[in-house]
Amino acid sequence: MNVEIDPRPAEPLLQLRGISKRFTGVRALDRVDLDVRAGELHVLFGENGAGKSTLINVVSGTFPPDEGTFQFGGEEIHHLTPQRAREIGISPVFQEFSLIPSLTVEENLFLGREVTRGGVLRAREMRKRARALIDELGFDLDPAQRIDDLSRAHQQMAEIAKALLGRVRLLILDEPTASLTERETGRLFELIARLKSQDVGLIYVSHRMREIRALADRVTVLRDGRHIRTLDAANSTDGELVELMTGRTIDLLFPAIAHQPDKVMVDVENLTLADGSVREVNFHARAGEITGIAGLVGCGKSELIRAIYGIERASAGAIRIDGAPYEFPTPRQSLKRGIAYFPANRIAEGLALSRPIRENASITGLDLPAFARFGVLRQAAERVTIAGIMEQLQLRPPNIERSAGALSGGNRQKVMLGRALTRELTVFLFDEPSVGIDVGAKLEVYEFMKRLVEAGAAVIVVSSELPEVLALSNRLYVMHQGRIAAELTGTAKTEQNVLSSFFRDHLAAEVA
Amino acid sequence: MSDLELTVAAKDTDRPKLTLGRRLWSAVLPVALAVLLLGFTAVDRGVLSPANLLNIAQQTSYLALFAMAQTVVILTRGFDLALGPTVSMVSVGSALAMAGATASGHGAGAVLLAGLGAGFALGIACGLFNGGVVALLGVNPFVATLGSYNIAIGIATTLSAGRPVQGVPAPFSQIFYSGSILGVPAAIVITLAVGIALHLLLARTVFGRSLYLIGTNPRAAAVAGLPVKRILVAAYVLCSWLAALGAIMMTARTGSGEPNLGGALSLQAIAGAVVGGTSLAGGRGGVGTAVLGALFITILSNGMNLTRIDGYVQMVVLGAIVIIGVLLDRLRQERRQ
Amino acid sequence: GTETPWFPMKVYDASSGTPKPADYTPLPKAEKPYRLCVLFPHMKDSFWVAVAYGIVKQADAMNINMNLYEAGGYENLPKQLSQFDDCMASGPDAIIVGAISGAGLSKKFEEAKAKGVPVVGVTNPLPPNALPAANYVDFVAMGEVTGDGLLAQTKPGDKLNIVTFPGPAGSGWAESFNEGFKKAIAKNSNARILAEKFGDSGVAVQLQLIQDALQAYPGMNVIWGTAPTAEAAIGAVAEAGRSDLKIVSSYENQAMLDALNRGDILAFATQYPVGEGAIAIDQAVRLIEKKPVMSLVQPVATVIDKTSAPKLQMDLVLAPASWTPVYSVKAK
Amino acid sequence: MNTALVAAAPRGSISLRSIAGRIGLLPALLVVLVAGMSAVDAQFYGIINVLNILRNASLLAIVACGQALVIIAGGFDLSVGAVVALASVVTAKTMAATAAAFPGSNILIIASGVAAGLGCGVAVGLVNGFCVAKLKVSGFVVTLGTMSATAGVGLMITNGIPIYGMPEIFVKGFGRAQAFALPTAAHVALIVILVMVFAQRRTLFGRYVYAIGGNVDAAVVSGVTIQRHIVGTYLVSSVLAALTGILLTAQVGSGQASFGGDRIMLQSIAAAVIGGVSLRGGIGRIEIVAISALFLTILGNALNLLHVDSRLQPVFLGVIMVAAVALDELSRRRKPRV
Ligand SMILES: Nc1ncnc2c1ncn2[C@@H]1O[C@H](COP(=O)(O)OP(=O)(O)OP(=O)(O)O)[C@@H](O)[C@H]1O
Ligand SMILES: Nc1ncnc2c1ncn2[C@@H]1O[C@H](COP(=O)(O)OP(=O)(O)OP(=O)(O)O)[C@@H](O)[C@H]1O
Ligand SMILES: [Mg+2]
Ligand SMILES: [Mg+2]
Repeated sequence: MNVEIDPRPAEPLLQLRGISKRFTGVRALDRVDLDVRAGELHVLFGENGAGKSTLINVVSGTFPPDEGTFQFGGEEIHHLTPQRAREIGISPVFQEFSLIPSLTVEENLFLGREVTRGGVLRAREMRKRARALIDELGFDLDPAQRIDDLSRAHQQMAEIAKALLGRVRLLILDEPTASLTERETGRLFELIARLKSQDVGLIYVSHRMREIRALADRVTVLRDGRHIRTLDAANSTDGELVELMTGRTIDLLFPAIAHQPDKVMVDVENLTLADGSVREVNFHARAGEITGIAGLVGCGKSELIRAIYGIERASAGAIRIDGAPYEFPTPRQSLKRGIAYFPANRIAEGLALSRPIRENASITGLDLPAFARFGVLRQAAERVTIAGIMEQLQLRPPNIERSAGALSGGNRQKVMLGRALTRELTVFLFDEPSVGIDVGAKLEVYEFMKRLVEAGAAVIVVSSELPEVLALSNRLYVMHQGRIAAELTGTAKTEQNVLSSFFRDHLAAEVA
Repeated sequence: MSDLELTVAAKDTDRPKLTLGRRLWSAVLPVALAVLLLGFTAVDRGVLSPANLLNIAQQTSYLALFAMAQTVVILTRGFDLALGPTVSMVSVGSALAMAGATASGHGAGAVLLAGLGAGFALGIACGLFNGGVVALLGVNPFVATLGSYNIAIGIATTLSAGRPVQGVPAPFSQIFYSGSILGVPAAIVITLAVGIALHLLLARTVFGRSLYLIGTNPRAAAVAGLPVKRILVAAYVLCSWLAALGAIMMTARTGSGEPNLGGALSLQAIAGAVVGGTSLAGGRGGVGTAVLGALFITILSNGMNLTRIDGYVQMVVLGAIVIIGVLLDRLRQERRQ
Repeated sequence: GTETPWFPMKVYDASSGTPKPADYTPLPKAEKPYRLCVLFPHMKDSFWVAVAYGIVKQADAMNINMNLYEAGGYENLPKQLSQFDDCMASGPDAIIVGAISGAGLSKKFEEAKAKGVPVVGVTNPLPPNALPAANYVDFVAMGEVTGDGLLAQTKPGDKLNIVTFPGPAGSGWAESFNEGFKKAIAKNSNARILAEKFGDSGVAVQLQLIQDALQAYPGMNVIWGTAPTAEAAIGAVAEAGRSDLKIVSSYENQAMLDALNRGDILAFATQYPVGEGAIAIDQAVRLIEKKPVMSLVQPVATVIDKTSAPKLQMDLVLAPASWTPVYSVKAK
Repeated sequence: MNTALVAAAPRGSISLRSIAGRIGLLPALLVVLVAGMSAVDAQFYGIINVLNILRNASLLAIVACGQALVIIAGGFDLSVGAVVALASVVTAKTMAATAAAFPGSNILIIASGVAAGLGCGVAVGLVNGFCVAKLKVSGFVVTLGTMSATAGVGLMITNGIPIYGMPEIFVKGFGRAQAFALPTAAHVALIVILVMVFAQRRTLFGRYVYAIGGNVDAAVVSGVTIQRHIVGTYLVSSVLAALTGILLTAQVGSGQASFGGDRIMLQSIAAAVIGGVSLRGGIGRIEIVAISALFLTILGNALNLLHVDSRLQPVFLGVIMVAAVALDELSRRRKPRV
């Protein structure tokens, strides 16, 4: 690891006092204080839109704060720029990646700090160092691959590796595990432990209570841009944290869902996709139950449901919806047949960010008489309907004329969910439904699914977060390298069994 | 540093409460226009005369129509380089059709129909080609419409043998050019009507809404089940149809089919749209921006003509003022944050 | 410059339909300092600068106000229409038009007539009787003159294999020149047109066309085309080592004159553009003052070759090199 | 790395796909075109024709390289045509003036002319870059404005009348000269392309141009200085356009304001886009752009050699252009990624 060790400073590594930051009409940060010590992992905890990412952007020099003081390593810092931040050892891993899609992993790792001689790049040197770093981190990442050829999980790894290149004194991780699976998460945690022992300070943002429990030394709770309290992780309970975060008590358990498996709504037979990411898959989902799909990164689980919805091309096999063959799926046809899909990437595939929430929510219903007659929009009806739906989903802030881009992650997900309520649907395909959304919002999404299943819909959940799929689904498929490796029901549906299906081949190979 | 802030800030479309200062800023382009007009008037009284104002309105109506046509496709992140040659082709085609119909002894009504039919058919064919190549073959709009640009030029000059096509009947010019309603010349009436219709189409229909959504995020629009390809084709057809309408109005204005009529129009129309505030990145703009941009460019060149600014100096001034105008507009948006 | 007076100038009076030789002499002075608008297709070559020169000199001499607008090129008919409207809005006593397309401006001419503003056509051809007064050579006839000039310099029995480069397709004038030239060439059975290559009349575009034609038609021995064509051809021909090739230009500019003097080209045609400009001003004043006017003046287009060049009255063909275009003239 | 834990090995097809995806179909189409033309018409591979093609392709390629750089950084340069014209006029005018002041000192005359021409490129490039990077006006509008203004200045200087009076040696010894069987323009283009390819692949500037075009926000937070590099792209584009203007001037033997126009601007963008440069920024390779310039030039030459009616030539050109790009698009069509 290329981490140089500084002698432990007497005072906190990072000391923020009275930091404020305003955006249009929003006070994203309101006189926030924060101390991070060397060698500690400091969790920032708060609802979507509480100001965590904004604070991180201030610390890493992306935004100048409107007011407040900033000390790092005992020194007062003014006019921090991203370059300067990296020079003094502040290294951020952003929630929205800071990667250039058309460049390779290695080019991205060194972006802004290339090794050069007289303006000429030293490619070999950089490749060597990139490879060494990636090997050391234990990531399964090819430095020569282009970012836009990678899955989101691999992009996340690249983003992490990028932050660890060079001398790091403060590492900032904004929801780093949101798209990682068990194995990578494990790697990351090992790494974090190592960094802590080397006196690196860490700021960590996550909505996963399990992680916070496992990692945190101290937790700072933010609410509505204000600093609520900083507490020792050891002396606080989950319930306490959530209460501080939301201002109310929330039951943190997964909702109990009464599955009543009925007729087969989605039936997939021998499905193989044109790009080979899914091969000869047999799979079905019934009305009245949640069908889960778990699997490692790149196993093809997303592609499977995307093929059903019609955004991946199948080369062989058959799909039947409610018993009727469904030959050439397209999103429009799927919606007409009552199938909805909720993409994992809400920025690239979900929302038109600069358009109003109202338009984003009604987009899937524009062919219905409720929203348009003879191609002419019924704007009043639309406003009423969408406002109602958004109220039901408790959108915050509740103004549906704001642009979707101004919303926090959880609220963006609510806009997506709102689409499902604009029309009659029977099959719901969720791809990573809880990525990036806060604990409260997660529970709302789970409640939403619960209502759907109990109303008799077929719900399919694809997720990398094992506890989530295990708790939600009635039946769980485990995918491995494009094929179904196992189907688990009832008592067989345990974490142990899932993990062993993940790795079965590898273990077999190793034995052989 | 401020780059990021800017790009991020620009995404926000919130409508904050309008204070007086903000209200002034939000109207910066119209205000700049007024200042321009007054400046020109100081040099030459004639600029603000009713006759010249009507003249400005009439000239604007053509450019505005073409800028609106471009706006439709620019909203979807495209543009139509072939608009100018489409105008030439339609002009020649409709004039030939009318000359032919007249020669074979048809009545005035049939002749008019032949002209309109041929003109609109050519326009729609052009739009189908552009839309088909862009949406179905996935060729980017620049190459697709540069291709049809060449094709339309070839067809226009071949059909006409390079000469103006005579034989545009008087009633045709009567209706689309010299006629007037309540003293308002035909070109202004038509453009106003088309502008209002187009505004309603963009703001009030599923098609219009889809254009904005597709321009803002094409992938998301497709995933949300919008028939993206069909809408793209329709957008290009609408653009070319509007160009054909403009071509017919201009043919009525010239009284002949002109193989070079559209020569420099493609860029001028894009400039009109963009100067008015339409974003080439898609999803932002409308009839208002197109009209504003067309008005800006027309007033500028009219004023320079009336105040006798030398030909090539005009080009320099125009270039500088276009940049300044758009700069002001950008500052306005920044102010709004 | 030379001190030879421009007038009387030899022209054809085509008012009655059949051209008759005549001498043109303008009025000495205008009665009042009228306001005139002048519209040009462009001012991008020495040809139109020459017309402008005639206009400015004559406007000065007759003591009238003149403003000149140029549309920036033959692709800008809509701009010329707008300029016509702008002119009308400024309330002129008369308008002089070098039309991008005579047919294309016909509605404007009707409007001006309805408002009682006299319009004079200059240099570029117009539909018959479109205007109360005009002066331009018949482009077809001028093309024919160049053809005749070429044939006159050809020894009997010599084979002529010609590629024509008339200018931009769709411009109207290019087509007319070409037609006239072909008409003249048809008189000689030894002359053959191999191809007609239309293209923008810029040197760079013409150069590529010529280079390609040299390859595509190895038998070509005559290049006939616009002045930029000839200009480009000189270099291309020298480079290809084809000193046998004859180059003829369909109109005049400074480069043609120099090239002719160097012996690089065989001939070019001229229509005395300076004279045209000057006559247009006089025609306009006569129309305003309701004095008798020759309604269609055709300058005598002639072909200039090495022998006739010294006799040429240069200041009727081109503006002096020292002259910079002026866009407006104020009466004293 | 623990090999046992590789969850999914990268699929074999990725490398094949990326080779096809990155080079594209264009070189293959070029080969087909050249082979077809050679079979049909012996004139095509005649030495003079080849030289003509190379010279014209070189001129286009030089402008297109600069244009490509601007587009890769996410911009647009509409002013290149006007710069070609202005540089030509200014070069010729300066040479004529210097020749009048210091007759006979050819080196001084040529140096001053070339410097003045390139100076025009620098000036326009800086104005473009400043307005885009500092004033944050969109590149399209800025260069639209400077296109009009630059063309206006060029015409004001000349009134469209060609400027003569350059030393003979500049025309004969440079513009129309050949060395190692290649025209001067081809040598210049070769150097430009090599330097640009090197810059693109091996220098910080090239890397940052990709980064800025690929994702500005990410480039900013990664500590890339944006403004300087954007100014750089416009500067390079304008200087290369000026260089083309000078080469054309040397070749034709006079300074002409008619060299520019929309034509060369549209052609340069077309060459870049057909050469695989993405108008959305971040993607594109100079060597393919050069191939595309060659392709377009040969296409025009072929239509002339095949005696296609010149009024119908645009129709063929348009169809082939669209077809080539459509084929390319279909061949590299890849699955959308999340
Ligand atoms: N660029 C911006 N322009 C306008 N408002 C913004 C911008 N960035 C953030 N906000 C607003 O600032 C507030 C804080 O946002 P921030 O992204 O910091 O939240 P967060 O705590 O990171 O949420 P999440 O858990 O969803 O990532 C939110 O109300 C958000 O809408
Ligand atoms: N090791 C790898 N290197 C590069 N690309 C990979 C690798 N593994 C998978 N991919 C690419 O990623 C795609 C699938 O990845 P993706 O992560 O979306 O799958 P997934 O099963 O949906 O997983 P998840 O739901 O966790 O995202 C495959 O098409 C493949 O091209
Ligand atoms: Mg966040
Ligand atoms: Mg996935």
